Amino acid sequence: MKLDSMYQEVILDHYKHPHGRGLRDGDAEVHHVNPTCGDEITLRVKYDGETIADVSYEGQGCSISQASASVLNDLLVGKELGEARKIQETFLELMQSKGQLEPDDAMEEVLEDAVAFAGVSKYPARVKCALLSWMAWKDATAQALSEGKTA
Amino acid sequence: MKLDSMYQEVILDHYKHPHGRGLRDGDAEVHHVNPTCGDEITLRVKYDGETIADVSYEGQGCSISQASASVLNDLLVGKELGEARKIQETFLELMQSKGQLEPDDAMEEVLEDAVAFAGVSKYPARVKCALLSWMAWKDATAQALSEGKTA
Amino acid sequence: MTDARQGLSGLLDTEAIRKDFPILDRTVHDGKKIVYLDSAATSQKPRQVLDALNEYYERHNANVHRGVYTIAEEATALYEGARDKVAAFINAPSRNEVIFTKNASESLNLVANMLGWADEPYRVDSDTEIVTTEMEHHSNIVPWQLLAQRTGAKLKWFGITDEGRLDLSNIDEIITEKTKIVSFTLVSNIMGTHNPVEKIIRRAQQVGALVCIDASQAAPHMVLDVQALQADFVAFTGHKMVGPTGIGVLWGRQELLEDLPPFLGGGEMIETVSMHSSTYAPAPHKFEAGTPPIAQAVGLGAAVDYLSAIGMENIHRHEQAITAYAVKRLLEVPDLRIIGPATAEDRGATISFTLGDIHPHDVGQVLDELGIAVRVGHHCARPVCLRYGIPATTRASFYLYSTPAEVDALVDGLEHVRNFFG
Amino acid sequence: MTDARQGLSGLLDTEAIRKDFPILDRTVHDGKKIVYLDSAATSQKPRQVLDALNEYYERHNANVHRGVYTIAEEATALYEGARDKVAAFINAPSRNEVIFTKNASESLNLVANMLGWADEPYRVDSDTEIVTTEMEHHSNIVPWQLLAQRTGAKLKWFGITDEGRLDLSNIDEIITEKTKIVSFTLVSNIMGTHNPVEKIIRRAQQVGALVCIDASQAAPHMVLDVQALQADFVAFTGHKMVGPTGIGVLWGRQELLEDLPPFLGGGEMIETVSMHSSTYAPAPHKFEAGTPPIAQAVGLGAAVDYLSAIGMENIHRHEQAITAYAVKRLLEVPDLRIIGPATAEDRGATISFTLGDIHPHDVGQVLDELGIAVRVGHHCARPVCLRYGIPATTRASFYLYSTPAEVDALVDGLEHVRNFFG
Ligand SMILES: Cc1ncc(COP(=O)(O)O)c(C=O)c1O
Ligand SMILES: Cc1ncc(COP(=O)(O)O)c(C=O)c1O
Repeated sequence: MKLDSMYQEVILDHYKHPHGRGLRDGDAEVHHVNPTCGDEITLRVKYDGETIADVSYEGQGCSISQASASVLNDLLVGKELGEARKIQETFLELMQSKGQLEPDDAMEEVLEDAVAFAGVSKYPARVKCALLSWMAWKDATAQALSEGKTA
Repeated sequence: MKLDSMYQEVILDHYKHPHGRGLRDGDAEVHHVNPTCGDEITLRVKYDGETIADVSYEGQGCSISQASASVLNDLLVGKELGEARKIQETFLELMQSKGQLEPDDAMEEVLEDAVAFAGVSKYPARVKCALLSWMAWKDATAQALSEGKTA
Repeated sequence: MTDARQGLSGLLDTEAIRKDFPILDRTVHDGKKIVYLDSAATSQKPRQVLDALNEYYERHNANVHRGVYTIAEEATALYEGARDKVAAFINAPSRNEVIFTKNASESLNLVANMLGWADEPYRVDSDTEIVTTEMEHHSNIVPWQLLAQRTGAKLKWFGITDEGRLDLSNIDEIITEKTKIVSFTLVSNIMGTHNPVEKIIRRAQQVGALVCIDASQAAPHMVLDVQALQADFVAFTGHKMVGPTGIGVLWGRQELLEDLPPFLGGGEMIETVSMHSSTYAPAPHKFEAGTPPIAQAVGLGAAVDYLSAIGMENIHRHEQAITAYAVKRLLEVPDLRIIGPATAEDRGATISFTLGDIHPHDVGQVLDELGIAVRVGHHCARPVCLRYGIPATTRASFYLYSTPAEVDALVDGLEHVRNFFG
Repeated sequence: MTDARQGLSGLLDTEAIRKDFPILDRTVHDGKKIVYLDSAATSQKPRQVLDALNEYYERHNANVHRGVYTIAEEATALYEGARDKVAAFINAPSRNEVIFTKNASESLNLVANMLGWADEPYRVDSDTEIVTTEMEHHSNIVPWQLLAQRTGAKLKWFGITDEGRLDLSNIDEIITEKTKIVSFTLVSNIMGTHNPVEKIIRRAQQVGALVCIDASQAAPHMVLDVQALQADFVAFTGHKMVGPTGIGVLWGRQELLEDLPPFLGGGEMIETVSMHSSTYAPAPHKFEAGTPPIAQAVGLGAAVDYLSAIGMENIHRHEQAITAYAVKRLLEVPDLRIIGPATAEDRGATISFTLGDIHPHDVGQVLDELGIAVRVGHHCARPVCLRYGIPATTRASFYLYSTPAEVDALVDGLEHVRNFFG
């Protein structure tokens, strides 16, 4: 069944047991919505110099957007900003691939659990769900940087 | 040729040699335009009690609208208001007949030269041309009456 | 087939009707025939409407109102003929009260803008109030918010009860002497609620406020009689009533259309133009700037013919039967909660629901895999979702081509969804 | 065939092209094939565009942007794909700068209204001036008159020379530090004049005024490159470029579209809505309230594909050849006076003329009897008629399917007209 390519076991796991959910102290907070479906996320980033000390979030949305935020938390917390950016860009590339991109080993190493979203990229309406938290993270990071709270 | 049913000899004659054209003294003046084609007429009515003493006009437009004003002048000047109204209504009926109405003797007696416009009624875009001066006359008369200049 | 389907009466001959709609033969996902349950978003189009469009473009296409040549006269007759058809369909006292717009949203914005630029007694300004409801489609909220911002007028609204009905208990406080306009939907696009027009109109008339009715979800489904409604404006949209996209209607009372100022300026809406000043054509042309949606009006005329031939009462009866059946069957699904009236009374054939804590997006995605097309999200009626504290709903909506078997397919599909996320 | 036709070069293979346009086989008045010379009013539609419409309705019709089911995703991809095609057609830097409207008139009203509601530095108010020209279509006059009335701004305009060109001799007095917006037509719909963009843009940029170009008569006929034009807004309309009725385009510079306020409110244009306030989606959606003209956008996409396959340079060359031939032949007709440029230089394929004192209505009527469709009247550009002291003109306009033989038919027809009224 084609559906299984979207709803990978990993994704359903993250959805049912999200990692790092809840709002904690942060340097910057953003609120993003997906106007086409009403998914919402409030996301905070906390930096310790160049290191991502925490990404905390609260929101409502479908399994894809919720699982994606959970995976983001897993992947980015503890990383250096430069590396995090690379992960974000790789995830974006994968999501915009319209199902044409078969993740290779290198990509898998960067994205870990997030490669499970490869199947989602075939569904244009859901790509935005998967990207919601990642766009929020990017935005929050830009705010934190411009407020000079990090290096 | 079908065109000849529109451009009756009588119509072309009135067009080339319009009767009563020019603006003279009146009790009321109106300016009507046909927004779809830009035909314009300025028309004045003068009443002598219930009698139409004069209908004078100036304007620009196609053969149909010009001839129609000329015929109107012919038909209405000198008539009692009640009779003039009947003529106007009969002409309106003819013009709205979409070419379905074959003027009978009674109609011909009322409309005289104006029966020549029967062929125009087949051409929706031209019906407004033919009616322009008649609508202006009706409007001017209403104004003259409301200003109490006639009985 | 379930037993429940046995007793259904009032159904249309959907087998015959469905033959008119080419898209209903469409298959998706390896040969699954589509089960189209999203007619509240847009309806499908019968062959007759597509034929009218093709015939127009292949034989009569010309710009309207200004040509003396044959096909221009034909195009004008077809376009204005469509106005006659729509006027008859809604029982308008005069064809000149029917304005063609691009969609219901434009129709509603047109009313809001006319009132913003109007002279007294219609003028909306900072001393006046605008009334709408919490149940509206965004297209009947945002134009009034914009008008309120631009003029300083105050925006007020009726709330919704737990059962998905308008809460009119405080009607005398909401609609007051200051109210200039009350605009509300006849049938909710998210909950299907059919609202009580008379009570609102009576109060509005008492205080001398104008009334605008958003009939976007009513015109396709029931007899719409603007004289019986007694409103001042009625808006609806072609694509939801088996017509083309790109065409909407605003009906307005003739005296109002005469008194109110134009909105968009341009060709077609003028009487005479000079660089220094312009005068405007009488309604409806005053409100139709530029080349109108000619083919789309012709298509809407064909749509109205199609619906009338089947009969709006018959369509309504069919939908009532389907709705009663759907409500009954949906309530059998565990964890399913209907948002809005949970009975078949005073409601249209649109049913929103939640399914446990499975997000509607996920519900919709799994149903799609089965060929079932439902809408998920806030349905351009986010205040309703806020009201019930839910992020979104799954919405199934039915029309003249919908069948009880499609209701069954939906119910089976929902079982499948529950298992998938169980 | 006249000798003059021998030397014509640069013509398209009209025999092949005409096969794509079903209506060109139409006959009127007892079997006379139509000679369609009214493409400036609206163009005819090729089979390819009609096929795209049918294919959309028969296989993919659904409301866009909000569905997770298959045909909704297809409809969205088709609609947004049409935006890509149009963006490429006009060389827009970004697809998000392409707004779909219902026609060029709405596009122009959209600009006028955005500026009326804008904050500084764009805001048009009673201290500012608006500039247009005497050569405009009513759709580029009346929106600015309305804006001037509503805001108290002053409306100024460029006049026209005896030769039908813009009189820019007083450009520094017309466009001043007070000017907020200069809006003018690239090609005149009544005289065919192709206006000098650069000179106007340079002056506007000097004083910091925005520039809006009405490209309704340009987009169908020549390469339209919004980056090369350097304007801030460019408006055009689908039905004149072999596309369907009911669709127009406004291109605007991205920063402006971000800064300027929305115009119509409703579904599709919002980010989030509550009863208390709403926020808006980014452009282009911010300016597309309600269900868009989906099928019409798809049809316009097919139109753009059709034109591009033939090549806009080739179309332009064809029309230049036809125009040169037509000007030459028309000037052979006794008593014929061309209103506008009487040469083929810097002009489009639209030629207005008077014929002695025979009224254009009568000219058009007699030509129709011969199957020849020309437009008569003021062509929604009454100030031009006032300028030349004439009530109306007869206008012949040509397009990619027009042939020299049709020019000959027109010239012969005019002889017939002269005899009829002689
Ligand atoms: C130069 C020009 N501008 C604007 C328009 C208006 O286009 P539309 O009627 O499609 O709004 C036209 C055509 O009618 C035109 O020729
Ligand atoms: C109740 C209601 N009002 C208004 C609209 C807006 O209609 P349109 O999108 O055609 O402008 C819709 C549908 O989208 C609706 O359901």
